Amino acid sequence: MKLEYTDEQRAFRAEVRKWMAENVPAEPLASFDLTREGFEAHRLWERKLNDGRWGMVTWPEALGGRNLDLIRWLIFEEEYYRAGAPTRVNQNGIFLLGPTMMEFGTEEQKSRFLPRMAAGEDIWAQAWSEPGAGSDLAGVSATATLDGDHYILNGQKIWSSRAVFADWAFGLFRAPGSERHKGMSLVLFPLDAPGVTRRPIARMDGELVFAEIFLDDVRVPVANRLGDEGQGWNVCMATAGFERGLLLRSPARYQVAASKLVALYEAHKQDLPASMGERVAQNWMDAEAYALAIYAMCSRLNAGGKIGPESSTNKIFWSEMDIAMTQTALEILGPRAELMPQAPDAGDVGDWLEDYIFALAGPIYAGSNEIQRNIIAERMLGLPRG
Amino acid sequence: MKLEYTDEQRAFRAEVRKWMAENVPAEPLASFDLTREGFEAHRLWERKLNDGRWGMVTWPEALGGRNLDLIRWLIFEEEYYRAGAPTRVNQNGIFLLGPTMMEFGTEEQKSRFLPRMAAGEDIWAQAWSEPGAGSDLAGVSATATLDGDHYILNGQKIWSSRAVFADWAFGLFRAPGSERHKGMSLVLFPLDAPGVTRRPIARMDGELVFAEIFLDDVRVPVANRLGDEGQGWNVCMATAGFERGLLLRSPARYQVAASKLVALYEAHKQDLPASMGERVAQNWMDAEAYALAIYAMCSRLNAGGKIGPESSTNKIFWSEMDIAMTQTALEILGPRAELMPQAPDAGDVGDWLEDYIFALAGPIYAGSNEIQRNIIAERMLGLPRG
Amino acid sequence: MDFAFTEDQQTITQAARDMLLETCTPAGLRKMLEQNQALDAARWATITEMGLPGMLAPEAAGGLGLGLSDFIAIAEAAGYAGLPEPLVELAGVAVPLLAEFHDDRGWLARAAAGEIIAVGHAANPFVTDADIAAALLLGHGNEVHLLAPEAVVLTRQESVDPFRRLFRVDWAPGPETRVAASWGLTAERGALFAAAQMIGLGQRCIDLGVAYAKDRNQFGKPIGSYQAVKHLLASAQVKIEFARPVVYAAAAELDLASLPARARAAHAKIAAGEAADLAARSALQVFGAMGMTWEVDLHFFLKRALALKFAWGTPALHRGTVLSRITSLATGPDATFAAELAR
Amino acid sequence: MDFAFTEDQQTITQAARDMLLETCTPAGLRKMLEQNQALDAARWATITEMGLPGMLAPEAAGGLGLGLSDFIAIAEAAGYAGLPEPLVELAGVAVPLLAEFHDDRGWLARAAAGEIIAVGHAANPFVTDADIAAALLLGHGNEVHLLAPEAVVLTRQESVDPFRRLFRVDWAPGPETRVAASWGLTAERGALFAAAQMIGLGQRCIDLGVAYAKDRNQFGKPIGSYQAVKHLLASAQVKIEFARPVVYAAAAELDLASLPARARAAHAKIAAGEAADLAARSALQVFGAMGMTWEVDLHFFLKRALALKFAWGTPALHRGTVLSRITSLATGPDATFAAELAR
Repeated sequence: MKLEYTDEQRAFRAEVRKWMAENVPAEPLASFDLTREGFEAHRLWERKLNDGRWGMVTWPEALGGRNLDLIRWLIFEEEYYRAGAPTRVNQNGIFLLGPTMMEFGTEEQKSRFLPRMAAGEDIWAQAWSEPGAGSDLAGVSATATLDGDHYILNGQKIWSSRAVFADWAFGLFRAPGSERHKGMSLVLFPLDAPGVTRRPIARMDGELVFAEIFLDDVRVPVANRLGDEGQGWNVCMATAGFERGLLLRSPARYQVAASKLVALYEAHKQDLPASMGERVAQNWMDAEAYALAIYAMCSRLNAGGKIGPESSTNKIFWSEMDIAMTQTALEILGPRAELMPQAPDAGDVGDWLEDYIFALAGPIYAGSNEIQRNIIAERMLGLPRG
Repeated sequence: MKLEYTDEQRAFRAEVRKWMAENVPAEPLASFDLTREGFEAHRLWERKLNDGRWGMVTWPEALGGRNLDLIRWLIFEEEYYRAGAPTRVNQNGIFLLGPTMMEFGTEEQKSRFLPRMAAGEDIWAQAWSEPGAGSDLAGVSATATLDGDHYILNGQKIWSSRAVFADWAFGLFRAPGSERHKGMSLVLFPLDAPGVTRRPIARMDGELVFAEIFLDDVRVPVANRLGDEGQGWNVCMATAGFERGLLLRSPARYQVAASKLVALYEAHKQDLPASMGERVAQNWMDAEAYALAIYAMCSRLNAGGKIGPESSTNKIFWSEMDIAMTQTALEILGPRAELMPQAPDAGDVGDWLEDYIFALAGPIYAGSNEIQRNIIAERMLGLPRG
Repeated sequence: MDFAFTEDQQTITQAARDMLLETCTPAGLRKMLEQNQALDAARWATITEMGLPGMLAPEAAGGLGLGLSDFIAIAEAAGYAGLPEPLVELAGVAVPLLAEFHDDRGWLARAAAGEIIAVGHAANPFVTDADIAAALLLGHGNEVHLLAPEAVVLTRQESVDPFRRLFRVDWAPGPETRVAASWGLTAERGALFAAAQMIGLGQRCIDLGVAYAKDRNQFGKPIGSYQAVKHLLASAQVKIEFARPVVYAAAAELDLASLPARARAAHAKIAAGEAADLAARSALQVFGAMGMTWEVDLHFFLKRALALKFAWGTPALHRGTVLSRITSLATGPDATFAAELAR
Repeated sequence: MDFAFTEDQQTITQAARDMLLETCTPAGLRKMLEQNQALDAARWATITEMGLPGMLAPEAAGGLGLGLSDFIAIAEAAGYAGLPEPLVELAGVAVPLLAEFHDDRGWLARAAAGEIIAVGHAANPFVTDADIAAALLLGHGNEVHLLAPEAVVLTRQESVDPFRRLFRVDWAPGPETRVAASWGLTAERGALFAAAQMIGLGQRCIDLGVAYAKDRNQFGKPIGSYQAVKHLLASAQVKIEFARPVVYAAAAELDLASLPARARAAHAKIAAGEAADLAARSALQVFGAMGMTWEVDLHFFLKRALALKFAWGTPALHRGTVLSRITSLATGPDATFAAELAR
């Protein structure tokens, strides 16, 4: 137990900080969801990261990574968020599919997909959920029908973030006639393939941040299947572990938000009740607790441990913290909380409202918190299944 | 909608207040759970109430009541709690069994039991739960076997408050071989009958506030059955409605507690963070909200309405309010919160700790809050049964 | 003591509620947005014909001469329907204020007849519906000034709720615009009727969630049969059940203008805001990702609730009022009703 | 940067934990109460033989010369076991304080060898275990005084937790009793180790609740198969999971004595107190009425958690420390660790 960085770790932080200071765009990039231009600007940023070997620091050096341990990954993320660097347009690829492919992919798949993913040449979307299969992912009905050395994909996928402009997607499909967890395969398909139609879905605030994908006799080679035939559920669960557990939710993100919240409180505290300070302190403590828990988890993983059902505790904690934190900000803003950032008198409302709306999705996506609590109860505590 | 008492209602309040001022014992009575003396002192208080026709003001005049509407009942309760009058040792009788008997009892039963109940001559205990049947009351296994014009009662009952010194009990029994909601009867039995054994159960703080009742071939006449043979479940549910809905939980009790909490806060506020005032304000608001909701409910009932599943919303609200309120008191007391009232330096800790421990039972008894939420979801909101 | 609506009250509320639910549908709301309409002229005509804007105006001004209790459940129904037109603000806030003026310059009768009067009170940084107002009541220090639309400059401030038409109003006070020395109970009436709307909004969110939970299947059965979903919605319903009577009581008591009456309105605003917030978030959780979309109607109600929670005084401000009531006046079971404390 | 216990730490913790769980059973606790024992002599002898009281004492005083991180998980295990003897207060609070004295008058070695030293710090109104102490460290203004049992008068103050032996201590300071000018980090160490015990207490409550939920049937199946019961216990476990690392971090950082280090200890105390409270109440709800009884073991842990929540500084006090840390020093992802902020 030594809660102090080594000199090497400190030097690494300085290196990241210097690179970010020199490279992070001064102005925020345009949204990657709204326009092709914004999307391509983010792709360029992925390329720039990759050129500096900052694309995915935990990846092997041969793939443009630095083969770093998770503590350095945390330091990298801390500096990334501290610098206000752009959101990773390829997070579905580098954080979810990449690690899954390293575990389950063939050598051919790794060399075909990973370097292009790292370089931002392929931007990936996720195609798991379906209108009839949300929390119950084993209820997917989209099919992959074997036809020689090809699959014919049919069905509808939903909640595919980035899918409107992305290049590739990975999705869960089932053999016709198979049921529930059996007979599923994880299949990769290009989003510009014949038979693929993409439609953006508007969020409640009008932002287009999700998409639907319709698949109508889409042909892809069998070599695009990740993992064995019929093993899609297991592969998918491994990916879900990455999603809710760690990689998509680095603590730095919440610590930056907590710092902003402290600043917001300081700016308005003369008009606020004393209890608001206690709420802000609680939000900050939560962000710290999350960071400490992740540092402890990364220390354990570095020593050879595995992520287990505690990734479900992470998911519940960050999603509830995110709501609590953004709610405090709205309380501080009071009657200005309802303002959109473009309102002429928005002042310092910033993105808190959008962050709140996004936070409201936290207990829903990546496995609803109800499902996560079931997992904790059954797999951590050993309670009987319903 | 007129939130103002009539002159008659005000005069009634004055009358109650005067009587209480003249009659409420200056010193609190000894516990009715610990000693026969304390129990009998409370019985005397019941007699005194009955002598003044204050035993149960909503009962018919022929039974020693005043036939008052529910608004006057609320006023009576307000003055009762305001005066710090003793807890009703016969609450199982007058608040639960009494109304049930008026609805389901024969004329013979009414004249045999109600006047004695009103006069405190019979103090009643409840004998519903069993060690294997708590939230699942339909799981009771104690039996009433018909033998000519008698029942032979066998089994074990638990959580029977007052049973150690009470005279009579009413309990749920089933015909041998019957299952679940069918074949149950509500049977009244004297607690000094041959074959009845009573054992006090210690609460976590050492107080003896519950009892177990063991029944070993206890013979009671069939005339002691309340309601029809096999209709025990329906009779019992009516009683449970009284229990969780209204009669046992008059708002005055919480309003008196909220007032005490305000006083406790005022006495200590120089040492407390500002947020404690907001917590106290919240607790007070909850007690007011409960009172207003009950006034609204009583107005509706006076106009001929019925209590429905909203009694479940009452039960959840008062039980959670009670915990929140007593928790605030413990927070104010801080490191003195753990003191027992007999500690020499207890100062003004009062009964808050015991009240807190009692409050912790609130979400459990009279149908756990989990069961109440099921009822609200299924009967108020119309969601499908599990 | 009678904590129930009279038959007359129930009749007029039911008529208003039926009309609002029939004319104001989510599909209709979507159409208004597409066509960038601030007001549905046909509905507003019906509202006006029913005499709703003038309910609280004296009969001499063409009103119905009724009180806050008569209008409170209609405000709740307006929330339930997600009504975009400023009926509640006009009938519940502007009209009672105009009725208090020594000289209303004829505006009370015009308001009672359905002309929209925007109210710029200091509790709110912006003025709602200023662009469709026939006149504006604006604050200068404690004073109330009455301005013609031509005499002000409006800057639209986009709200997350597209039906909340917020404006910064630039204007200059003068001796001729001054109509009253103070706002009276305007802030409290604003808070009270915002609370009533939030009760309606919260109940609508629960009802939408319940309907979806009955319909949507996961793991082979309706999600509404899972205890986790049931308990989410049941807990929200409990919050509503214990906020609604506070709102009704506040309506019955507010005209007393005493600290207990004002604290009740504050309590109503806090409790209704929390209930609506919990109901909206619980319903959203039930809808899952669908609830996050523009396609599902839930957001109309969720966003209105979010905005109203902070309008007409923040929860923190109202908590302060409650705290001063309990620390300066009697509490306890004989101190529940403001009318009794005023004796 | 390594946020994991070393192998040595794991070994000694495991040995201590095994010993505590084996020797300190609920049945044993009941027996001690029946016999009115303050201390189980055999267990205390084992504890002393293992060197636990002197873990944080320097080797020169017969201790093991270890640090707070080495003892923190043992304090957690003491909470889990519901240990009635004052091991945590002795090893974690009294010994480090004695070790800071210019002249400990031989008491450090005696404490390290298992003689009980009661600590009367101003954070607590009463002194625990004063009746079985070989000496008492008491406060006079900021000063620390060392008193012999004969020189004080004790008045027992009954706690809801019968194993919490609280006393008012009446005594008179003199030049000869004064041993130090200040208490150093005593209050923070007290809070830290109370937090560690509460993590153990909370986890024990959850484990008891889980065991009962597997066993108890209602409506034909184990109550632990109902979502409502599952989610109660799962939510409590989440609280524990995000309080425990804070406690461990506080142990690793406290010796820095900086504001970030003290704020971490404050955070640990708040978070562990809330986690233990939620765990205890959730387990109680699972046990139902049985959990309210003296017969079921849950109350031993629930009552200890209740008492420790307010010992060594109330949540309100600790929140104040956290607030002053975040408003006076840097926050953010590069400001997590106290050691880095001290550079």
